[in-house]
Amino acid sequence: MTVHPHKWENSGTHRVPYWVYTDPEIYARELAAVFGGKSWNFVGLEAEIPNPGDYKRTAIGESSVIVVRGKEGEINVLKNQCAHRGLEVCRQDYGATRAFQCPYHQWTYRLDGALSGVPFAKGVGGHGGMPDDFDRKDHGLTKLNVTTRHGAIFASYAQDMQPLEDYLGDKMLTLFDRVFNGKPLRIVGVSRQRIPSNWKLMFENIKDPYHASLLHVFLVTFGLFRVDNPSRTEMDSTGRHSALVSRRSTNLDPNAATQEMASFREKLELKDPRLLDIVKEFSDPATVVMQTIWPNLIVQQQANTLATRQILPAGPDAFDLNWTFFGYEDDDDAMRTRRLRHANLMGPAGFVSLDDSEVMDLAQRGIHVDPEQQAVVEMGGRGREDHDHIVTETAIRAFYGYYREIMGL
Amino acid sequence: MTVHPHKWENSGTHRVPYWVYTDPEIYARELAAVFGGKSWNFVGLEAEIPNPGDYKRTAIGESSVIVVRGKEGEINVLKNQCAHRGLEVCRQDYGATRAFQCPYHQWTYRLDGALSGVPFAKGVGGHGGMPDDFDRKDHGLTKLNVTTRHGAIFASYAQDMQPLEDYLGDKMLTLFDRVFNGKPLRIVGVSRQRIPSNWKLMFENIKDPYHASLLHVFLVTFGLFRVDNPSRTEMDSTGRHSALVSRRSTNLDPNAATQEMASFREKLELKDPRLLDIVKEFSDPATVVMQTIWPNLIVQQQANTLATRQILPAGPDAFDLNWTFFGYEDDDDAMRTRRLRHANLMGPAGFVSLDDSEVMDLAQRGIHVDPEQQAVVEMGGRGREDHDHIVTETAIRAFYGYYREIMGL
Amino acid sequence: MTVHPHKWENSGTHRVPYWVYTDPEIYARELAAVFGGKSWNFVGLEAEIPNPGDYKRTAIGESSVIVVRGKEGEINVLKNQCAHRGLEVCRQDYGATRAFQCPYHQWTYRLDGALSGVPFAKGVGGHGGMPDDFDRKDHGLTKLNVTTRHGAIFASYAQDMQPLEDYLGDKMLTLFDRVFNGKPLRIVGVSRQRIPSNWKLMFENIKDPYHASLLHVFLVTFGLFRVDNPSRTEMDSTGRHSALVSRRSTNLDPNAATQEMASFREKLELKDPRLLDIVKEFSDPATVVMQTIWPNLIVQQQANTLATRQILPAGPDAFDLNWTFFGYEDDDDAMRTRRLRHANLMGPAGFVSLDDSEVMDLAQRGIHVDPEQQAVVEMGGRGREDHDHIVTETAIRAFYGYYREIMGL
Amino acid sequence: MSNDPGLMLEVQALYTAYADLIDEGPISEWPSLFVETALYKIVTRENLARGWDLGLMLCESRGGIEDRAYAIEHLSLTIPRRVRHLISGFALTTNADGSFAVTANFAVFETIEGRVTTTFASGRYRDIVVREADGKLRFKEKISVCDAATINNSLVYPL
Amino acid sequence: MSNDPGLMLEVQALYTAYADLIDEGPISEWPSLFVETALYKIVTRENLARGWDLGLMLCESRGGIEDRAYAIEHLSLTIPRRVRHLISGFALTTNADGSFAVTANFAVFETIEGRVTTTFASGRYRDIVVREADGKLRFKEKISVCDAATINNSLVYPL
Amino acid sequence: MSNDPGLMLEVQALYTAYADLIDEGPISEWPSLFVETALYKIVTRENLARGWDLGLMLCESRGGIEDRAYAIEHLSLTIPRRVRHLISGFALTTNADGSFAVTANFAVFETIEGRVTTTFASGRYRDIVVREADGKLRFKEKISVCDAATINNSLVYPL
Ligand code: FES
Ligand code: FES
Ligand code: FES
Ligand SMILES: [Fe+3]
Ligand SMILES: [Fe+3]
Ligand SMILES: [Fe+3]
Repeated sequence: MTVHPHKWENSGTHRVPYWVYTDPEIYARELAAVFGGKSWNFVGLEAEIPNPGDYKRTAIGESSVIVVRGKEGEINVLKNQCAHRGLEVCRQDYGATRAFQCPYHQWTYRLDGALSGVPFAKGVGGHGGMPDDFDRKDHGLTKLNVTTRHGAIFASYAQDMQPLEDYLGDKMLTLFDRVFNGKPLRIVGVSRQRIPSNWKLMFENIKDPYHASLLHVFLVTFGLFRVDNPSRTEMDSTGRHSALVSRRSTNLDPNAATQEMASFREKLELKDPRLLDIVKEFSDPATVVMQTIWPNLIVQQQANTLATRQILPAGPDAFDLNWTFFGYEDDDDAMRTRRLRHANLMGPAGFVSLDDSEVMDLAQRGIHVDPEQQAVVEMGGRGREDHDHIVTETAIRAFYGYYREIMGL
Repeated sequence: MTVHPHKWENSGTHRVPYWVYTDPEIYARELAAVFGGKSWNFVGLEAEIPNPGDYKRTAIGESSVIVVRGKEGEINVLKNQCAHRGLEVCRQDYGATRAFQCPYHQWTYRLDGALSGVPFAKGVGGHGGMPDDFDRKDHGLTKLNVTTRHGAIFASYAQDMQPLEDYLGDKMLTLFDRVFNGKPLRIVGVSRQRIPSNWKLMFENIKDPYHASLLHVFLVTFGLFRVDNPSRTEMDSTGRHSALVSRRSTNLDPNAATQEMASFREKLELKDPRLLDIVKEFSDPATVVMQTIWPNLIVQQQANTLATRQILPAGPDAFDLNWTFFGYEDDDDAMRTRRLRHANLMGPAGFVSLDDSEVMDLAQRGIHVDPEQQAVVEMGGRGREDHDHIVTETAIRAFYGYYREIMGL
Repeated sequence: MTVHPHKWENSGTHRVPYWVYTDPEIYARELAAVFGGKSWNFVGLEAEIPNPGDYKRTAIGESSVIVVRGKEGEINVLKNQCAHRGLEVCRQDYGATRAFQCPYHQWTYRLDGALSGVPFAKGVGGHGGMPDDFDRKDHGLTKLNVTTRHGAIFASYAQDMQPLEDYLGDKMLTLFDRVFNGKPLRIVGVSRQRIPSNWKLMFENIKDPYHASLLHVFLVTFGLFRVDNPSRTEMDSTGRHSALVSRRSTNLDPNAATQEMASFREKLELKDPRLLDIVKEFSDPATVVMQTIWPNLIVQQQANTLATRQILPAGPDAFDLNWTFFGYEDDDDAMRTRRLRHANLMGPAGFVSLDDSEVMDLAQRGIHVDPEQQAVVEMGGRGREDHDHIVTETAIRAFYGYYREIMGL
Repeated sequence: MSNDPGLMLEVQALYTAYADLIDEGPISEWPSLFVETALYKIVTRENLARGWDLGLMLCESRGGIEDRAYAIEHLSLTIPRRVRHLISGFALTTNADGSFAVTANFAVFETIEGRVTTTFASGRYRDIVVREADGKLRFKEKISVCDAATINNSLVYPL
Repeated sequence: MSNDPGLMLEVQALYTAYADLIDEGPISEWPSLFVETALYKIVTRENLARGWDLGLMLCESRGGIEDRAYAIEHLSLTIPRRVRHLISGFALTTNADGSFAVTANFAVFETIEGRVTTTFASGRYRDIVVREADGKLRFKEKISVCDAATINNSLVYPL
Repeated sequence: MSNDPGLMLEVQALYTAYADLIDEGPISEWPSLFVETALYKIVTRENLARGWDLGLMLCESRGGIEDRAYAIEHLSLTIPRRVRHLISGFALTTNADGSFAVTANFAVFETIEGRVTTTFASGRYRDIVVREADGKLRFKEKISVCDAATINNSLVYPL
């Protein structure tokens, strides 16, 4: 409905115009510039496809792709579009196969996407067939640029990508390696949500650590997270990635920060405390690390629940959030059970994340009330620098700094 | 899909091009010019929110607003969009509260929309907080221009509105005051319909009194309404408002007008006649008054059922119709019961209005058959003057006279 | 989302850009140029409406039309849009009537669309009524150009259409007359599917005979169709129509063509063989004839199941497929039963056509993966000539030759 | 809570008849499932919660129910459609006066001619069933509580 | 109308088996619920109303039902999906020949892999159930009447 | 397969109570339908099929179920909504230990305040029911298997 294209008036990012969450033109440009551009898109974990031929179907932006382990154990990411007449050659969310065969005319592709079979290519009884100059080499499934690190898989439409390590930068790499430390991973399970809000609101939700101490009664009540916990908010040099690092404190004055919190209940106790029986598993003192990696990944470590959250945009007003909960191969039974229990905090029914999906629903609706207004993103000032606390929206400002650059806004 | 913008060819309004009901561009302009413009939008009845803190959620155009009674009993209409990052701060259709608190970061607004609380505004332990020059006064919920008359509440995005009385004009004001006569109102109940047609077709349905004598077998059969009843069709000076006033006749020749009516059944009698035991409650002889008030209100008095019908557009192809049935505080028990019985005539299952919602469905579908055609609105001539009868579409022509002006069509 | 309009780069039709299946602008032009243009749209069979007053509701493009047999037995096709204020005057899929009466104000139309009644046209008691110069002759239901052949009904918005016979051309006419041979038809039943793909993919599916030998395990397994059956692929001179003609062979080397077929099962036998007890009913040796007629018809003869498939587009991403199964009045009981049994092959649950509706779903989704790519339509070369075999996509290439012309692409 | 299978079966048969006479017809026989003085009412949860008496349909006698059935069949202009009731979760308790308080959940699907099937409404029955002199069970009171406040266009048939 | 709770329970168990073998599988055992000479047919209300015999599926024997089950599992190309049957409103009458005429309402939900759950169809069963020599109840005739004339793409599984 | 109508009625009453305490409330009494050591779990068919243990909800005791009920009522920020359960197709078998293995199909509809009713989920119950000392039937194990892998935003209430 935009009669003339939108323009971002102010120079800063402490005010964000709401039309970036609603304008279909903006969204179309995002698909090309953000997800289709020079970015490493998270597509899954190696542990999901341990053996040659194992594959999963996922998407980058809105485009379906196949992530498959090749004969030599290497990982290929292929556009899920038959080179003949365009069918999704893969119609399952996951599986194992020797090759991908399109059902329509049985063009067959190797695990690296190379076209290996074209029925009747030479015709039948001298009739028909493909032209003599038809070369199967020109008709494989489009192969994306792929990189992995310690079990996490990333892909890009751009072939000239910088190494993932440089893409993340030192600070972010260190935190990434904290969870993806090279130990073999074990999948605990997946959950998937269709959230009725713009995909950027998911990032803002994580890049805004201070909401947790106000919105998440559960978190605060049980001291899993408090604004007065020692913590910091960090970004990479471009501002596109960020991390919240926080440490659970032993005995804090309950009245300190929580007094500002409407619904705090000091006395609450769990009837089944096993839900929160937490053990320290990382060498550093941090008890919560939430990292966001441009353009579609959140890495979560909260209590003993570890998960990747992959963002799949679905129009300006919705996105799919795919959670993959994981642990390590060497988890003992107690830890395996613990991770399952702590998973209650997260996902579509999470004691914590449920608040967030509801809030994102309200946000998208509220934004539509008047898309010509703008968000006020000024907690912790108007700058984009790191902070040694979390009473700040600096990571959101940093995110939009990079976003404006990429989008030419 | 319109390659070039639509233009209203003829100069009159006795032909209405169907693209005004289907073109998304036209619809977008309506949201701004009609509902967002210099109009008094009906948002509810005071009786819905009798006490300070009582609120309801509704919408103007497609934009959610809160209608709330303030501490001093005054009525405020607030945009339902948090001044921080845009959430709908009110997520319930109705309720009572001391303040509106946004769930995300608990920014808290007084009942007049003023921002009263911003957690961590001064930071926590010297960390973070809002900039020093952040002034809560600049960040309240947007307050709309509000006016009321005898219990009906109207709001406008425009601050420089003429008084409601002038907006209605003498003729319309008199009829408005007939039902809204200053006596305290009592809510009987609400019903809500999502009708799959353009919002203007709802107005046309009421502004076209003569359809009633043909479409509504029930009405006619029981003599509640007949084209040969003494009646008149009136507009205000701008043509944007209108009213149908009709008087039920005692003994009319059943063959007069009804002979033209396909499905008339003279003999029909109700098995439970209480449905139509009607008592005269207004001083004038009128038995039916249907008033339409630009841009979103219908005031209905039919038998002893009184109701406001609020129109909430939802895209070019649909609108929500919110009915609020009411009576007076001083209704005796018999009258209270009677209003409940007569309500059977109206709403989504109304013996009468059911025909209308079905017809509007058929209209929108039929219009889509060829949006380049136009309606022929020539019953009662091609002019826009008042008529002392109802065999006319003059009120529709008058409506589109004002509509073209406002829309620049 | 198309920033600049799409352009078909290459000159041929052996590459088809995927945006022709997804771009809303292209689709809007198709409604006007293809279905609304100089084409004979199939709208039904005379046997559906045997008697005067019998009618059916269907659509051309997306526009609802009424197909009705008039008083003299002639057939009229009328736009389903009231001349007054646009309602669908016909709200049933089929029925019998003396006239069409719009429910809103009871304007009444004769079976030929002429406006015969306008209630209160002369007003009531001297009040109101239509203007003196209002002439009912100017306000009928729009009548389309109609032609029939041997029981099949076609309509066009264009009045200056060539005769159907010339429109089809000799080759196609001969094949059309093979099934529509002048014998009175008998309706066996209808089935309707909403298929989530672009309408053109339905034509491609039929115009591409060779997929059948690969996709349809059922067909091949029971020898109903094989790529090595003697067959031919033919088009009319414009390329817009086409036909596949194939003959079932008695004993073929099972290893010949089927070896290329992944899922061939030689041994398979039906537990209830009546499903495929086929009798020869046409004089020529052909056992399968699938004919596509621009812009919306497929005529199917497979085993003893005869059907028309009417294509009704519903946005770029979907279409309705209406199947009308029929036989001949003089079918004996055995043949009537046989046609019912063979109908198991077709329709939404067809042992054969089920594969096709699934494949079309996958195609539309796959195409959306990257609409800037293009289909490779080179089986049987790059030309558009007839072939005396079916190992070819020549009919698709021919189709797009005519399509580009009509669409100015 | 009754655990008399025979009684429960009989009660469920009443609800089956209720649904069938609406879904399959004839709607003209639907009133025969109610006692002479029956109350039939469709309310939305919203009105219930707000303490407002309004019903979307309100019949205060079998006669009133017959009027409604007649109007549906003969007086109202409607686009042809069919509804389909699914009912489960019956709970039955016996009142002091020997009548039965019955609750159950319902989902109603709507199929308008030429369109696809959609979920039309979900809700809850809060009824009173009595055994009449002829030994038959009938509704003395039937309150259909609709979960949604908003009806998808027209409410043609009873819920 | 039967009011033998034991019989009704047994009949309902047959329908539960019918739904479970389609929804949970194995579909290959689904035919075992039909008698040798069973008729299985899915029709739309439209064809029924217009007096047209066409079925979306038509099986004239258990063998034909087995052919259908085999095709679903082994021959058809389908996008993986799961259906879910909800069935309520059973009515049972005994025919002169001792067979049982059974009707019930159904709603079927479809979940295609990678997509959300949708309402696929609603409709009515019009069946004949018999007790065979082995004491088991089986379908002699099962007619699934689909309310909608239009199917949402493919009808892979029986209704 | 049990064909004891009384027992089946009793079991169905347990499921009716389960649905009613979620749909109509009070949710705080919902845990009373489980034994002290009950297991309650909501899983998606996808995780089940892939051999992954993750639950969308996992409670390993009545206490854990009470924690969930309390959080729903007092701790979670949710947009007000109501769910509605339809349950059919009960199958009951008796295990060696005297407990009952019960399966059934469910469909859940959701109505969010101010919005229309939608189909939220379909799926299957795979439960173990036991009779406790007080003579009451309770869930020893309740596994709700959700057909869809994707949840429409938030899973606020148990399935
Ligand atoms: S479309 Fe894939 S093989 Fe033809
Ligand atoms: S969005 Fe409302 S307080 Fe932050
Ligand atoms: S719109 Fe058809 S008669 Fe008025
Ligand atoms: Fe959060
Ligand atoms: Fe009306
Ligand atoms: Fe095919």
